[in-house]
Amino acid sequence: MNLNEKVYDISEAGSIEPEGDRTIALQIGPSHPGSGHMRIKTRMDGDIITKVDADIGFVHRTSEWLSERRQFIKAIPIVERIMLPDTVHANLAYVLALEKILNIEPPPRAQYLRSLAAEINRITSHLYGIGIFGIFLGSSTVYMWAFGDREPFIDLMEMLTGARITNSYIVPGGVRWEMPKGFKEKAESTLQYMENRFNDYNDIWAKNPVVEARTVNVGVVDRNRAISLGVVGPNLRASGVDYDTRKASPYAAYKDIDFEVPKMNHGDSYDRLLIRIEEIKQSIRIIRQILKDMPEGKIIADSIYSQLNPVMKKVFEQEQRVMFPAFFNQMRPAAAESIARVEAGRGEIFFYLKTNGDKYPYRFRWVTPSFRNLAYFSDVAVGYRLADLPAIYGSIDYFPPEADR
Amino acid sequence: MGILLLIIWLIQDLLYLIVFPGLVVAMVLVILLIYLERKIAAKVQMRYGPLYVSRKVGGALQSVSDLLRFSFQEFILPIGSDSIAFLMAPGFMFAFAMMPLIFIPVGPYYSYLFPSTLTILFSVALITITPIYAIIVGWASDNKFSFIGSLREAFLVISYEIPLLLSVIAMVIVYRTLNYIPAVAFQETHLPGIILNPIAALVFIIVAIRSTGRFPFDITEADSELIMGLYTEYSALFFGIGMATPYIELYALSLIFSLLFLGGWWPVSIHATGLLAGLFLPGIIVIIKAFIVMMVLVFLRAVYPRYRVDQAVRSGWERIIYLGIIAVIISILEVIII
Amino acid sequence: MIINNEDIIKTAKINEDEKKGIIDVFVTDVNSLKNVALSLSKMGFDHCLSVTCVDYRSRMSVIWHVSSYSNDEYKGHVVQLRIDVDTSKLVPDPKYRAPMIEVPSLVEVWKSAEFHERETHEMFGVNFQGHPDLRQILLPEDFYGKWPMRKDFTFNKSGIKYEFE
Amino acid sequence: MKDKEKRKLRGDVEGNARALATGFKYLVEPNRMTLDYPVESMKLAPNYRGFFTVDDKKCIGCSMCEMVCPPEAITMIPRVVSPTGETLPVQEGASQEAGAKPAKKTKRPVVNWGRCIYCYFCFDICPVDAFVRSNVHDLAYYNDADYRPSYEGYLKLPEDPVKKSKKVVPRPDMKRGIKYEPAP
Repeated sequence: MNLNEKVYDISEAGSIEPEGDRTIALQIGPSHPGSGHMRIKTRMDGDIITKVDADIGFVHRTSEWLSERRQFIKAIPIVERIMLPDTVHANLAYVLALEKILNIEPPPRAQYLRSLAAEINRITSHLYGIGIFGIFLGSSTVYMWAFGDREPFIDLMEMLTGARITNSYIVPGGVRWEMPKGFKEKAESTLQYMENRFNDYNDIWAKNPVVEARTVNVGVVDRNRAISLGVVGPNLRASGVDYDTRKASPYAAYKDIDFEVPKMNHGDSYDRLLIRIEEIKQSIRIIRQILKDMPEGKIIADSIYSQLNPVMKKVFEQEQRVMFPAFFNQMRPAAAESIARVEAGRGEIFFYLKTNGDKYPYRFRWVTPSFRNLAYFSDVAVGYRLADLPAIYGSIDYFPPEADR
Repeated sequence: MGILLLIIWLIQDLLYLIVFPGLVVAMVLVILLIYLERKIAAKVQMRYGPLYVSRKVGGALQSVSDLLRFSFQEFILPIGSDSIAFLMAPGFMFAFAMMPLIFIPVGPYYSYLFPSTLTILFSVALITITPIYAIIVGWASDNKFSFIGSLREAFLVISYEIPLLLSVIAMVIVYRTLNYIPAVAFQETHLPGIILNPIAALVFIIVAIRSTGRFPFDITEADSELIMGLYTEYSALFFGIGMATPYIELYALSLIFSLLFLGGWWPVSIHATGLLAGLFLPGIIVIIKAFIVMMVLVFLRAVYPRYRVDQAVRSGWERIIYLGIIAVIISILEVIII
Repeated sequence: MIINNEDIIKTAKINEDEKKGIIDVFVTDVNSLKNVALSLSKMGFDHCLSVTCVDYRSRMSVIWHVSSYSNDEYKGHVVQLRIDVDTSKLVPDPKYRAPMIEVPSLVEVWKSAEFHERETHEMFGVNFQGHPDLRQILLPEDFYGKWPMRKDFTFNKSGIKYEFE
Repeated sequence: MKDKEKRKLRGDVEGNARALATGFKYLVEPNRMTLDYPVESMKLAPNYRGFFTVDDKKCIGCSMCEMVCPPEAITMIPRVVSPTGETLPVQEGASQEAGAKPAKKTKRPVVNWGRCIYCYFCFDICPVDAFVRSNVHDLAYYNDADYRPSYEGYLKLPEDPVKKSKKVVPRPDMKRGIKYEPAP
């Protein structure tokens, strides 16, 4: 390919059809109720999709570029804002990569609190996905229910961190706030409520004959194809691959926690729908364990705590609030590189961080799960009907801002 | 003397067409129904629904304010559209959706502009005209999404019209008449149609859901695929008309359902006389029955997602049509036995 | 030693860092890159996590991070397949601000690398030879040829911050 | 279809009946989770991260908050401390009589509310813990300039815009997830 002569056709799918071509071009998006912040360029032969080109980048926010030009600590809010339904995981993944460079090991209680926040976040993220899938298939009830049921969990996060979505809870060395009083009881009743709701979700959504008709055998990805496309998270496990980063390379407190990784066999939209419900059940189990087994102790590593000045130590003892040592402002880690992998709600976040002794990261690379799930559009949706496109799109829980970064 | 009678007759007909159960009542019911649809969905979905327009009456004027908004909105005519068809099709759609009301008596003493003993046949025949204009709407818009919407409408109309006719034929066989008033009289002396032939009632309800685009057959307007389906390019009052047409259709079908299956103005006797019992009470009863049917049908929005078009067409040809044939057979057996 | 394939050991420098979780496979010869990748893929490293590039000004290193879904032994490890390209001798192209560098594409080996390579292409100006569909993915069309993630990329910063009082 | 049986899908009749029954259950027994916002408003937890200000007496003008602020919302503005201990703008401080003790130069933070993301990093980096929190968060201004208060304006915590509404607190509830109860 001669790149110098390359001309980018903005509306490639909308250009003139070659002679004898009976397909029509259909541009779904970027302003379309079923596209999200992206454009899905499709070609249709009758009602059958023959080609899909997912044109992303409409909400590209240059997070890598911004982070490479700021102090290390300032990347925490940046990565959070890219993955709004999954903030804790993005935060955690970045901090894990940074901690490997700084050689800080957080204390066990902080590890447990990180896992706690991450699992609450996973539930909200899956509920978000279920709700969006609901509205894509036309079920406004599930959309409202799932977003309504996110609320108690967001309320828990608010109690824990003081913010609803953008928590900025995890910092190098530990977490910023101790678990407040009354949190356990509140969490337990919220979890029980969610467990009660599963029957209703099954009746009106997962086992609804219309949903079954729409999703069974739609967007089938078998095991080998899922591996070669490199899809992540619940979508991968719905295709029968037994892979979860929490098991494969445990981080935070997952080494000590007993949980199962749900797995499905068919790899169609219906399995991707069910696996999210199963994962919420596992998350509930994990949160119960964490609340039961949480060890006592400090929530910040000693190497950080020892750098606090007397005023800050007093604040920590009174309010259980970790203040930042001046070191956070002037981090200059030695030249090193590290990676971090975290199983977020939608799949695996990958971080690659390279430092060269400067106060800014030298290379800040991160890959979000949605970006890796892009293959679903261009490879999987081909051959299905136009009405199956929302069923596939919704089931993979794709979040355009997250893919664009 | 004859001229005076003719004038009274005409005024009566005009009142019948415009006020009750025609345009005015239909529009009021539709506005009320749209409000209730949103409220019902909101109840199931754990939220308030329309509230801020006229908060004291629970947001009941929301639909009125929507109508006003549609009326004063800017109308946009797309450049590529077939402008005459684009402008006229919604009007025709609305008119043909209203037309079955001419032939639907809401009481035993209602006379018609076109006196006929074939009212069932006429009303059902007129109902099947509206989709033709829906197809024209999609064609004239010069938009791929509208066009796909109208293609879907065409597919679905063909696959669901026959079951509709079959279910009506089943009832006509039982009642041995093509006129609504003897049909209601038959139900008064025997049993309501829904007990006489429940399969026909089921088929009629499914077809009513389908032809008015209620969930789970909200296929031509599937917003996650087709934006607004047929009405993607419409704005202002034309869009409002397009929105209201399925509800008018729903009203007509619900009236037919309550006359054919729910015993019409039962418990008021067909032989009742006087202004109240003979004229107003039957109408009110029929409309209340029809309104309950409408509410049940709009409640489905809160329960179901939507089917895919090929699934809906397939179920039309593979399931509903057989149900319709079964309904006809049941009716024939009943007639033979009785 | 996790990587015990002889072909890879022969052609690449391997540095396994257990603590950071990286297995660094540094390929010195461009021509052997694809063979190393194929050997890794045969070993069981079946998907690509990320493709990226680090700009050291005089040289650029293109990195493929790969891992395994199917092999239990390799699940916890990430292989960092790395190749350096010398940029000091490249002649600037008048059309672009900085010259494009060329490395072979590994999409044939790992299909999952397709979108990552497209992103690295537009951000760093890496021409992945043999990529089936090397177009821009995130940036607007008129941005082509500016390679924003390179260290020499600059832009006018005026209007970024408000001044007080 | 064979595949379908293997999955234990519900039959059409049972599935439809259960879906309709569930919908009907919620219709007759509504569980309303919405907060009727301007009429009711939430009394937020004491650790909620809302608008904040700085304690003028405690602040030492070290600029740490400006350095850590991720969106660069905090700007340090020059101030002088008068002999009486008040912080004054530079011009007023300079116009003091000659012979009096020279005013001490210092700096104070001011936040651009249009940029602030409420991460509270400034709170935690402050070596003297000088910031003061509030849990007012639902406030918007009319002009761009209003988002950038003067130092004196910044010192005053903004008032709760929905002060008159009924204050409620969220409580977890078995039936509807969150129930809003009147605040104590």
